[in-house]
Amino acid sequence: MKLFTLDSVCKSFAAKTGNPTRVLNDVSFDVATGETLGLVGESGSGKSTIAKCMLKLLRPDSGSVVFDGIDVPNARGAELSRFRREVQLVFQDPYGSLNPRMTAGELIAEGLLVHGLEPNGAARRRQAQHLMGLVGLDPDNIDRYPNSFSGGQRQRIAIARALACRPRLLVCDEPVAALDVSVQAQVINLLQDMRAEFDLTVVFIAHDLAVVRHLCQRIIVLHRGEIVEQGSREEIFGNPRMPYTQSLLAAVPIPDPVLAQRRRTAVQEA
Amino acid sequence: MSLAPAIRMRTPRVKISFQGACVSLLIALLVFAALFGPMLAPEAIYRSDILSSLQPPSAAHWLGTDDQGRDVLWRVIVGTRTTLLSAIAIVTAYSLIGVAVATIAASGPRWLDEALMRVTDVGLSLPSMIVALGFAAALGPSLQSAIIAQSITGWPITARILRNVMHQTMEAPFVAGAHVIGVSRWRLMTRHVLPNSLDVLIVKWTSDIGGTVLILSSLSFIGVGAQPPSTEWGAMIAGARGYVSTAWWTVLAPGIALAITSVAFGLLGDMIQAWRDPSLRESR
Amino acid sequence: MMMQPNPAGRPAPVPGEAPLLSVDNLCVSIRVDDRSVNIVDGVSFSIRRGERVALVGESGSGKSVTARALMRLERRMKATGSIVCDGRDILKLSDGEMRRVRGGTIGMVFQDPMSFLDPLRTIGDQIAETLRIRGVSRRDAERKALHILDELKVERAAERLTAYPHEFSGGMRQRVVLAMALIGDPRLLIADEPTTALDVRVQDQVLALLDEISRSRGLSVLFITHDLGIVAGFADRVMVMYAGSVVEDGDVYSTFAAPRHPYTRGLLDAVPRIDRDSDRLASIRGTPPHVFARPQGCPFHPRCDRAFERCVIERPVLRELGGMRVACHRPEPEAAR
Amino acid sequence: MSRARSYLWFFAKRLGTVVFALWSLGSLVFLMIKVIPGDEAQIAAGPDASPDQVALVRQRLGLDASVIVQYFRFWGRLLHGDLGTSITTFQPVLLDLERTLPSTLELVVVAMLINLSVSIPAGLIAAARRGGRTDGLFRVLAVILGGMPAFWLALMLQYLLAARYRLLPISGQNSYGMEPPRWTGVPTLDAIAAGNMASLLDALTYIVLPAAVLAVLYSTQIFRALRTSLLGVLESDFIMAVRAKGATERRVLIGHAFPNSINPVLTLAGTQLGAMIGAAVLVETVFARRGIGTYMFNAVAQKDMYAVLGSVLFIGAIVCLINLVVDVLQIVVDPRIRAAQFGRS
Repeated sequence: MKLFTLDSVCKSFAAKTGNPTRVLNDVSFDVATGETLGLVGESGSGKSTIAKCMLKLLRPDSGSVVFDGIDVPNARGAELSRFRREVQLVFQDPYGSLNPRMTAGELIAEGLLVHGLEPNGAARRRQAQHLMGLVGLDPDNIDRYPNSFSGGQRQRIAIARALACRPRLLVCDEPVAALDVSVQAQVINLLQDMRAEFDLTVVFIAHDLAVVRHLCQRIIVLHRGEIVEQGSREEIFGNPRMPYTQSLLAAVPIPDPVLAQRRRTAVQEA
Repeated sequence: MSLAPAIRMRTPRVKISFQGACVSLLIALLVFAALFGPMLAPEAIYRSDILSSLQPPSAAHWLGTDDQGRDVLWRVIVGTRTTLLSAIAIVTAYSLIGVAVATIAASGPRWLDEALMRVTDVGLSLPSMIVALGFAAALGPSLQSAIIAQSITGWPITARILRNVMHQTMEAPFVAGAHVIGVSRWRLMTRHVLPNSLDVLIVKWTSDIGGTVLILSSLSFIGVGAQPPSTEWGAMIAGARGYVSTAWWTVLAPGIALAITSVAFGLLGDMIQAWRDPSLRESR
Repeated sequence: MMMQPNPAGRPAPVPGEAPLLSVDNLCVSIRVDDRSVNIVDGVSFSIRRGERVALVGESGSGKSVTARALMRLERRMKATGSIVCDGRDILKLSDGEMRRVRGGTIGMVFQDPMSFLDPLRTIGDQIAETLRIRGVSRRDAERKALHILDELKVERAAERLTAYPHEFSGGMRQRVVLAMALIGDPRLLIADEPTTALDVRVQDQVLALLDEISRSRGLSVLFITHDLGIVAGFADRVMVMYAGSVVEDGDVYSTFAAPRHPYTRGLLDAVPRIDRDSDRLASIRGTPPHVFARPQGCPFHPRCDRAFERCVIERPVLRELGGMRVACHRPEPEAAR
Repeated sequence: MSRARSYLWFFAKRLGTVVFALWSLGSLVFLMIKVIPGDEAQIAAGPDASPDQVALVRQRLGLDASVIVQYFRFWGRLLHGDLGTSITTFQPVLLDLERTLPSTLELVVVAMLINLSVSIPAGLIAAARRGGRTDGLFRVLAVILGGMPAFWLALMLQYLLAARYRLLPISGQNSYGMEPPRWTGVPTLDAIAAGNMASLLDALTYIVLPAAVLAVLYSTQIFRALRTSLLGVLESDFIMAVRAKGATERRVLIGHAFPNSINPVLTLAGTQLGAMIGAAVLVETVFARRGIGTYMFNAVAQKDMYAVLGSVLFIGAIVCLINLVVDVLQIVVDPRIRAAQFGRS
């Protein structure tokens, strides 16, 4: 079943001089209920712009964005409210993505408050504490401000905040790119657990193909605002058809000196 | 790399504690003088006593007497209230205008933002002291005129800075995050954007008091503000300027009071900035 | 050159030859309030001529500070110990002598090429500056700059010399930064996360270039990175840093095959791999400690599954262990995997 | 859009802002005239005028027309350069201003030169010795000097240096009999033009104190701005890269850090020019220089409203034009701003 549909989405940004730059060119894809879809591409591929269009942070110039029957760019009132409840976002930057003037508890419970899901303050607090426990944070830290948490812990807060409204779709925009290797693994594992726990559909945006391979069942490769190739994990990583995808995969370093050496000799021979 | 902010946030604290002590002391003195000065002052400073005019500093009159024989030190102390109250009134008035303009510009439609900023540009490009001088002269020379004139002309810088900061804040990822979670426009502005933008206003409000005190006294000196018998410091200097060469103390004292006030509030602003700046704050 | 690349591509050690760089008990400290905090805490290692060593660590491990200390670029920090490079102790040189080492004996490449270029000067100017400082004439310096850009496979190099940094792409900028470091003909190149800000394909190109140049010039390289993939592909030897000290040091093949320090082991297991599917990543619990809050004893013990009482009390020193150096009271078994 | 066209567009926009500013200023002045308490005609006719005379004046000044008509007439007069007539000098205000402007400009230009030649070296030294004693001393000085009211400093220094120790003349622009033949109206320039060294030296002794006093506040601002800017730039990555090339600290500071720090300083100096013209009013008054400031001061004292408001308008217009020039200069200096505004070359 299709949960999210993008059809021929185009987006351009005005440039100071010259013609507007086109960041998305005729992008179409579906997100099926329950799947984890990876969007990969280098900087300038348009992957973050897609995320913004999907989340109604940007309005596409043309094309349609539909979530479960909601026309996203034109959603208003009750429809918009449902959209905001059911689609959530986890950002890259664990430092800028949490309001520094709100406590962990306020941040996590904000969704419950603004959607009127839990009008009782004490109950909201209990739920926030429960969520903190769920994402591996000490619930006793509920009244602390974001800057007293480490990068990985903030990302856990961000995940708890996104999950508070029990969303159906989670968009993750480079959620682990800014984290240390040892912490990155924790957050990836947490995302996997939460996906199962909350029965989530996930759109995972990243430049790190290894992480995408690990997490996603289906992958879309983007390049300069266009979809180059899409397919299952097996197709993309086992048998990439497009030269761009091949070059991208060939460039990813492998943490194994023997394989790296083998690959280097292969390139030199070719 | 993650280290750099950690280092910066720790080092200034030591310096602040020394500077802070001095500044707090000065501010406390000023506030005390403003609150209690007029109550404690001897009644004689309001009457002229030509016989004891222009006396040099002595045990009876620590900073001497002026041309009317009034104690200079007491007049300076009494003048604190006028000066501080006026400056606070001015800065508060134009800060409110500035906040209103900035908020409308930052949250309103693009064309309104553009229009308001063009108007602000104009305000910025005009020399505020000259315009204030014109206004004050037109309203008739008095302290009130000077206050009104400065209130009208002071807001553009505040509006511009605050609007830019609010725009910056609105670009922050957490504002997009609040959008996505579905907060209302009102909550977005009041809970997310404003609290993270007002630091700059607090800092500016504080340090502007120092500058405002100087302009206010300048206007009085030139004759469009408070008029001579007043204890406003600028007016005192204007009244005493004829006696510089015979009685330098009559000019010295109010000038030093002005300098202390402006330095103290300027430094207080710096300190608040160092204290409130999130990048300077400790992460734990 | 004296060394022959062995089949695996790394130079064979020449017995008795003095290393190009040897660092002994390097401590770098910073004054905070009234106490001094060691950011780098007793690091010792050496780099042979032509050897490529990777220094791996997470944020706060002190890897960048170590690199900069080698050039005495951390001006507000105090370094003790000894850094002998090409027979001279860096820490004992006068400022004037140190300046001749910078850009001369040691060249340095940085992480984000845009922020490491002066936005107001032309590329040619900035590359030539290293030589201009040493009294080379403008014409000669510019000719050399052109030459080096050619060596780095920059197309239309002559036109590029008069361009400004903002007119370049990320990969081109990194080549410019590389040219700035190489034009003084250094013996040692310190590369501080030089590809972290780049896209994978550009990163691959820059790495290949660095590989080729270091080989052809017989250059020693100290490569600072957090990416274990880059280490495996580029370095001969890897040193792992944690909380200010080197916890493991060994050649890449043995280290990646069988890491002896639990932290190295944990890092290797925590990285998702492009070349195989995995269900779940092994992760290290907790977070790397902040510089100001490093634990007593072994700094890794709060996150370590193998820790026992001794780890809490006594900080392990780096010791020889089967051809590698490991700082651990209870290292992983030799053939762990 | 082509580069030339984007340049043109930029200048058009800036010019538009200036025109808008001048229009606002003019309207403000009109508003000021209207808020003056009391009957304008009565004031113009004098306190002793009979009702008939007042009525006549009202008619002659066009005050019987509607405010809107008056507003347009006001602009009509302004565009013809008519700023009204002074009731003290009995001359057109514009003529008075033209006569007094050179002296003010001289003061401001000399003050700006003093300002920059003190604050920039001080800023460089302080940044180079960050945290050291010199740095500390300069910063304390900047704080203290920055808090001093200019008119008070003028009075005190005038008393000390001129009246008490007689190192410098007390007030005025030239000694008696030393005036160079008037050509530009700027004493120093006229002396140079006349080739009269004695006269030039004389004029310089008269200007140095007022200009220095005027420069004090502004040089502390430039000092602080430059120091902050330099410290920021010195922390930036590319400075480390320059050091890694083996550059001397001198080269780092002068060759790389300074050019990259100068932008905010230029912006500030530009806005200062305007503010300095405003503050010159205070300094001129104390030193009795024949500039716009003294003219305004006298006008305020005499309640000569047309002269006051004419001066406001005039100074405002000059400041607007200076701002325009500074904007343009900045574009010329910095390739980054150029690139941001007009695209890559």
